[in-house]
Amino acid sequence: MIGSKYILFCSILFVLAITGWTNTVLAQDEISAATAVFAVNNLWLMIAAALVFIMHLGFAMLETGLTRAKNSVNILFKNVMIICIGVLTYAAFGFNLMYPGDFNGFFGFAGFGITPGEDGLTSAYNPGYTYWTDFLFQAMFAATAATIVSGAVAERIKLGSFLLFAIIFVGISYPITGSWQWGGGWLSEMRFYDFAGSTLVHAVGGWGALICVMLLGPRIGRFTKSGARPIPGHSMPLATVGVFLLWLGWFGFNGGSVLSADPGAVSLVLVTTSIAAAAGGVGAALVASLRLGKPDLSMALNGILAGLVGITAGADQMTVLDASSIGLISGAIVVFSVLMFDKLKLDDPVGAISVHLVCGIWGTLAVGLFGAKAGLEQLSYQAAGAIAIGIFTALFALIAFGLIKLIFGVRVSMEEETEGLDIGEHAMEAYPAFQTLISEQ
Amino acid sequence: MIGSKYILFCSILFVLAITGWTNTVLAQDEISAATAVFAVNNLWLMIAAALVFIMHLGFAMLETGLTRAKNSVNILFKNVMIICIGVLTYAAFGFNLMYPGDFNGFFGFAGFGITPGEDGLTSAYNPGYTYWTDFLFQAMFAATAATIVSGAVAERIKLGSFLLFAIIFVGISYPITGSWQWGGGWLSEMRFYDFAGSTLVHAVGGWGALICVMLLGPRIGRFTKSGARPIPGHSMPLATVGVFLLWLGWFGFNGGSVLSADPGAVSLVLVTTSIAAAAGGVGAALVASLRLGKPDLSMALNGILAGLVGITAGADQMTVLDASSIGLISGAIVVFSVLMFDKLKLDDPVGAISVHLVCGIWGTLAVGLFGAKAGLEQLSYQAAGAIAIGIFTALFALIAFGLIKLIFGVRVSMEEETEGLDIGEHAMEAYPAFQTLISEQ
Amino acid sequence: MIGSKYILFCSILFVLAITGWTNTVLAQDEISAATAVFAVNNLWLMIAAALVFIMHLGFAMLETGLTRAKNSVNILFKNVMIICIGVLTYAAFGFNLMYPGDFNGFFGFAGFGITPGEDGLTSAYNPGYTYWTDFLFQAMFAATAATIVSGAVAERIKLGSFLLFAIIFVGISYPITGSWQWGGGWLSEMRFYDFAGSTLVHAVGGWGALICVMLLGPRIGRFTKSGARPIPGHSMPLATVGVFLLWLGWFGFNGGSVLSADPGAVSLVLVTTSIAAAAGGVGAALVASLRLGKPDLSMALNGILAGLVGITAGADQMTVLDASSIGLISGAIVVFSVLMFDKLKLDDPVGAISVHLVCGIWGTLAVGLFGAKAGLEQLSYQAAGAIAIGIFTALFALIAFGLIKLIFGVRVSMEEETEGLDIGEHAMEAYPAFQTLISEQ
Amino acid sequence: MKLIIAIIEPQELAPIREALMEHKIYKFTVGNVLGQGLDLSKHEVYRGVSYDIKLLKKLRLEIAVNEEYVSHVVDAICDVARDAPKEAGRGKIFILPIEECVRIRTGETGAVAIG
Amino acid sequence: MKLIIAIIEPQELAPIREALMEHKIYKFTVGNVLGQGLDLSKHEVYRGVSYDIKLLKKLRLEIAVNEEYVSHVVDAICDVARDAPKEAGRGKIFILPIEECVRIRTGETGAVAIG
Amino acid sequence: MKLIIAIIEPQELAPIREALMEHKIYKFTVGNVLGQGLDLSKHEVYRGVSYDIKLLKKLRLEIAVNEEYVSHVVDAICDVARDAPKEAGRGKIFILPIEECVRIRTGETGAVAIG
Ligand SMILES: Nc1ncnc2c1ncn2[C@@H]1O[C@H](COP(=O)(O)OP(=O)(O)O)[C@@H](O)[C@H]1O
Ligand SMILES: Nc1ncnc2c1ncn2[C@@H]1O[C@H](COP(=O)(O)OP(=O)(O)O)[C@@H](O)[C@H]1O
Ligand SMILES: Nc1ncnc2c1ncn2[C@@H]1O[C@H](COP(=O)(O)OP(=O)(O)O)[C@@H](O)[C@H]1O
Repeated sequence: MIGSKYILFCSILFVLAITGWTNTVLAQDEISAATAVFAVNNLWLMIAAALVFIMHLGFAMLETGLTRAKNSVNILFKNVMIICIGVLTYAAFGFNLMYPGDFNGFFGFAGFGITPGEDGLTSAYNPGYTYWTDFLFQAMFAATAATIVSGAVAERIKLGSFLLFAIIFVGISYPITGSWQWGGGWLSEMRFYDFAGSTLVHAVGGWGALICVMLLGPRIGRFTKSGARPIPGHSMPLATVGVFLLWLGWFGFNGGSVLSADPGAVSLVLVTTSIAAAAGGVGAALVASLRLGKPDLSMALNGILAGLVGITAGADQMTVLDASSIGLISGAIVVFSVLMFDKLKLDDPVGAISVHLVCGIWGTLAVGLFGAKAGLEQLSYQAAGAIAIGIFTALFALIAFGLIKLIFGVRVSMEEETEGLDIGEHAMEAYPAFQTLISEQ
Repeated sequence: MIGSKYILFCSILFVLAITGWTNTVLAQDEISAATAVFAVNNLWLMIAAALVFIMHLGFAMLETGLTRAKNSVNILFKNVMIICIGVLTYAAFGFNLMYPGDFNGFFGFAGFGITPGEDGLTSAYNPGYTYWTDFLFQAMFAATAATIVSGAVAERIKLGSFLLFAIIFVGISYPITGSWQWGGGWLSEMRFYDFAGSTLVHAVGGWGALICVMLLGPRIGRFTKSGARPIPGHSMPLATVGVFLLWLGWFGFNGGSVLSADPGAVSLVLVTTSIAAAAGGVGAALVASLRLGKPDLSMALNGILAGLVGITAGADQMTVLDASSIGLISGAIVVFSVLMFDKLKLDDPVGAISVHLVCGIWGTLAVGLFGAKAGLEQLSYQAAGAIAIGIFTALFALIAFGLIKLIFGVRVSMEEETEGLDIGEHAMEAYPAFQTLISEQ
Repeated sequence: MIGSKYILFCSILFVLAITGWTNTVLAQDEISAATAVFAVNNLWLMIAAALVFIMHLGFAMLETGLTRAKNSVNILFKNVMIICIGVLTYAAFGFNLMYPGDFNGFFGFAGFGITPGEDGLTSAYNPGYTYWTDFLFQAMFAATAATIVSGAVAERIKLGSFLLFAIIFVGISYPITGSWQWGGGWLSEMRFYDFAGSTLVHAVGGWGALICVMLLGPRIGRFTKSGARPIPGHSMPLATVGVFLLWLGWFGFNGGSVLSADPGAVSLVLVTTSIAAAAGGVGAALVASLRLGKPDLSMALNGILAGLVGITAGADQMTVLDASSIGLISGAIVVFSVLMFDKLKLDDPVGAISVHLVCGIWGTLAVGLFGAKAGLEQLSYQAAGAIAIGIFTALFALIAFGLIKLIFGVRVSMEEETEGLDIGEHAMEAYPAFQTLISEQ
Repeated sequence: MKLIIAIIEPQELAPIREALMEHKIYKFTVGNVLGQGLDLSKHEVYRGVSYDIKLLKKLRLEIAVNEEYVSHVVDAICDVARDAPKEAGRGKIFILPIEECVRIRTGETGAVAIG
Repeated sequence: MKLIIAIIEPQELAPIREALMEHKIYKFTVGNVLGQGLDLSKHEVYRGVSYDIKLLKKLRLEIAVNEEYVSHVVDAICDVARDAPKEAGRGKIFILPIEECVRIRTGETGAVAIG
Repeated sequence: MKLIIAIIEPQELAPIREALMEHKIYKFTVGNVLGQGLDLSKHEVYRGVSYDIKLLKKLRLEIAVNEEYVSHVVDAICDVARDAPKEAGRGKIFILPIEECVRIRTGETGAVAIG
């Protein structure tokens, strides 16, 4: 129902757009209306880009809060650089790799740099946004994939090696798989559906994180003979700030993925997104309480993110009930997944793999299980897409990070890890004024 | 003056709306304009919802900053859960309790769950927003009422008992009194005026807070034979972050309450809101300096919030001068009120009762004293509304929290309170890395 | 190209606006479209005002993070008061000093207080925004100028003297120079170009900061016989939060300065702004790594701000390549500038002078070197404007702050500085719960 | 002159302080320490894994007194502990000899300087 | 009874703790201190200026033992240090006499109270 | 060998450190403590209520030296204090006997190990 209204809305826009702007002076009445609608759409997309931008602050805070004080400068630096480098890389070549125009469906490249074509600033480019808005929104998305990796490899990775990997990952791997679906490639033709990127963004980031964590090994002291030993994050307030900002940012991430300000479609997406987030938080808190005896804040926070990642693939296809179910299940999944990765001795300080990879896949499959598109056929498309992108990304990360490991090394020395990367990589402390406790007990 | 323009704007919208969207294809010129206006309105309301969402982060930071480090995980957890549970509860039944459609004016219920009717996604539902936007905006509002309570009862309440109370309060009490005015009930017919909820949201939250604080008792060591002994909050930066975010969120809280993007009305509301906040901050800082000798940051912060709560009932009715007066007085009130509650041995760690209850009532009355509606008659309606809602909410809270106290208990053990609720309720520390000082002196 | 489209867009708006709103009932088709466009424009400007508001939180966090824990309450209080006092002062007289209407081009004053004229709430006032929106957006801008000073003079200035200076500076100096350009004064007639205020806001704040720092002297222990001794800021996470929020706020600062929601113009501005910020961050990180051996987080953060300030004067005139160049150069400049001011024994705890003054001037000149307006003639206008405003502002600050120094004194006592301004000025600690380290070594 | 070093539970500082005052002992110094003793280590839980904290937060009191006050101090501290449940981890008192004591302000030394 | 005060490098706490346990010494108290010694001061960089931190982070261990255990403790600590590179700044051990020791919980005194 | 424990005002660390260096005493250890003494407690204000902070922030210096240096250390510390106003709360020095001292790095003991 919504779908059809949305299509109607878009087609009207498109008609208006074509007849519109360019011959402004001739037909003032029509035009101005089209102008207004275009301006609203574009405004929403710009705001959505700003909201996705703020997710980077969210990630920075979450990752800092869930790791140790002695590595905070390093994590902050990585997050600051990811957004900077991400935007520049995406402008230099990422955008044109992801949206190559007409192409073979697997790989295309429209050249270096970004310039709007003749119609780039009018609704003839797209009824929903200008070329610049398009770029900005997509660039903010792209950088999130690298940020996801950043959290998982925290507290032990060499700064230079990480940044190198981030550039390659954001600049090449993410856009290629992105082009398969959002660039109009073979997956989109196969009818794979990934509304705002449970697979294209989150699982992609998660695969990168998984491979890096495997090649990197756990932090010193994380797994002992007697089992997993937690290394508590140093600031729960920062972690909480991070998650609230991520939820806020997701309004732009999912809401902006409608690609217009269509009232019905966007508002539905915001509601399903919020419901899933809320259900994810409640789900994780409940499961954590039942399973572990105490309501664990960091699990509740992960649960919210899990719900958000879970709904992302089908945010525009779900009813409120679907969204709550998806969120609730995501919240439960994330708790068990965190425990499982502990068993597997894969050390992920912030739970990024559980949240983004595991729930990303779950969310992708959920499109075939819940909501307007549910059905076996769709489910098979979803699985196929998730697998295809998973294989490509994992291989890419394996080769890229493997080569970096061979050539430059990826892990800081034991002394540096013990003393903290802040001193080792930056000769600087995050909190020079505060007495920190004896951490190694 | 503004009022009439606003009404004109809205009626035009409405006419356009009715003739609009549905018969799109027939009359393209008119339609598209209506479409555009509807899209703008709805866009603003969605953004306003996002801004109100961010108030929850604001509250979380304010409450965390103004309490002790050993209770931070607990407070963060409560705030995270309130928004999660609040959204879910409001979807399950709160929304339909608050907006029951045609009803007897006192109590009505439109059934469980939320589904947009046939026209729910068009301007036929409302010229300002879709059904989903309406729900989201209202749900974010609803959860704030519980958050207000959360701050006042911090550092000593049992987690489970609090969450139970929060569910009942957001899900039942708040919507019922809300329906009296915003749901079109008896208060709105009586011409009570509460633009964005000085009474309906803030005083309601404040009454809940007052009753809970009375039933709960003060924190250990807060009142000694020699008088009140302050228990300083552990982080002024977090408290300041909280207040800035709350001010930002209030742009959505008040600005969104115009229920459209009408340029004149919304921009006036944003200006009166900001002026009142600024005047509140200055007022409280001045009074605190004069009365206490030193400019107290926490009082200035409370003053800003006091100004914001004070202007909320009449933000669309005031001139700039009215707004500054209301804000200034709010700022003064809050300082004396905090001192008064200390005398009364009512322990409110964050000043929630002073800010939300006392200034909420003040703001409600101010509509009868300042601005376009000022007059004795209006003042009497305002008083009547404030009293009616106060009595209902206080009684509701008394019974609900009283029963919870009887059945489950509401207060943590003395040992747990001394050691901190983070260990007691969550077996977790907020800042495991930092050396905290000996707090009990 | 963009320019012309933008002008087209605006003129259409203006035509529609004039024929529009007021005679609504007569010509419904045209009107509603104009109504919609006006509503979109105004909505964007209101949101931009909110984004600029959030810059104040950004400044508060940046300044707090880069200074010592013992002065945090004081810095937070200053930042809270600046926005409060700034908004009130600007309403009382600043706005009418800056936008005096028709005037001699050097100084004019339209009277105390703010009231919209007859057309103030319609597009007849301006096709982009209402009178109230105009005020709000401008008021948020104005307060930033004082905030810039606040960081540079941190940790040693008397609270009262600073606030007095801030009032005079925001209320009088800033609006006067502002009127020369944005108020339609002599600079704007000379064809000086300063899109969003590299000179009018940032350099102005920076000049104020420079003069105050010179009259105030360095913090105790900052410069010893053996050279500059750093005084590390106490929280890198807070500083990082600050910079992310400032970047976000700049979307409104620059994007809002388009003064309408024109899709092409605003989205271009957001892209150039982000590209410059990213390039600034990368530039500063690279230069700092090469020059100092280690990637310094605080320099990278300053680099982002430097890029933002650098692009501000010509954000609507640049291509993506121009923007990256400007940003990269800004990032390099800021590192050398910080080192230079250390050599000059000018103590600026947060690097405000380097970021806002040095890069503000650089950004102003860049309009004559890069982008659509590049050329020797334009360059000379840019230099002239930067110099004229610099001289006026520096003199004004010298006299004002000099008089305050003579009459009230500007510096806290040595004991107070050593013990911290939080205890001295506020009898309060920012982090009473944490053990701070022995700072004086 | 003796230096009495007492390792105590953090929450017992307040009553001990009062008890000392009653014995007219007004001066002492206190610092944060972590201790390993007999007491069961604490369980905390983080991200689903519970773990033991073996170094527990204690306070370390230093009280310099003249001989005759030693027993008062020891009694004051032990009395407070007595009121509380007899769990392990209540701490220790060590008494060390002081050879000389100087009041920095005046340069006074010996028994008069200590109080 | 002796009070052994050891100033050690923070990262050596864990191995020292294990070494003590092997010698059946289970009880000790540890605090954060800053120390100035022979060791080169550290360089940190802030906003382009590098500077020396002359007071370095150390831990201060306090272990009260009966005479016969003193050499065990000293050995345990020195052994751990021996495995690591011989840089300056590895710390000191001071041994002080204890005149009396009291277990707060029970009031026991003397040699039995210490462990 | 003596262990000199000095409780001092935080802002006096820097000058005392210099004074010690002049007397060729380069090694010491310092920690954060809170002290209760004669000095007037401080007033702080929070949310309109002023309250006394009775435990004030002090630093605790530990300097182990051979006999002949004891008076230098005491003088160095007292001299610094002498320059400042004679308010209460300037702190105390306690001198305790050390029986043995070990340099962890080398295992050296006795007088040579201390410096
Ligand atoms: N021999 C010792 N040396 C140093 N500290 C000790 C010693 N014995 C006890 N402590 C300190 O006292 C605390 C409590 O000691 P514990 O032996 O657990 O108490 P109890 O004697 O009541 O069982 C320990 O955590 C430790 O800090
Ligand atoms: N005489 C002393 N008094 C107090 N503390 C000392 C003394 N000598 C060493 N220390 C402490 O031990 C730490 C390491 O001492 P140092 O002399 O540098 O080690 P090393 O003997 O291995 O060169 C110092 O930082 C200081 O804290
Ligand atoms: N007898 C004591 N035992 C332990 N600490 C002491 C003793 N006397 C003084 N102190 C420490 O020295 C600090 C200053 O002592 P105080 O007696 O106020 O100084 P003054 O002798 O200059 O009046 C106190 O805060 C406390 O930490």
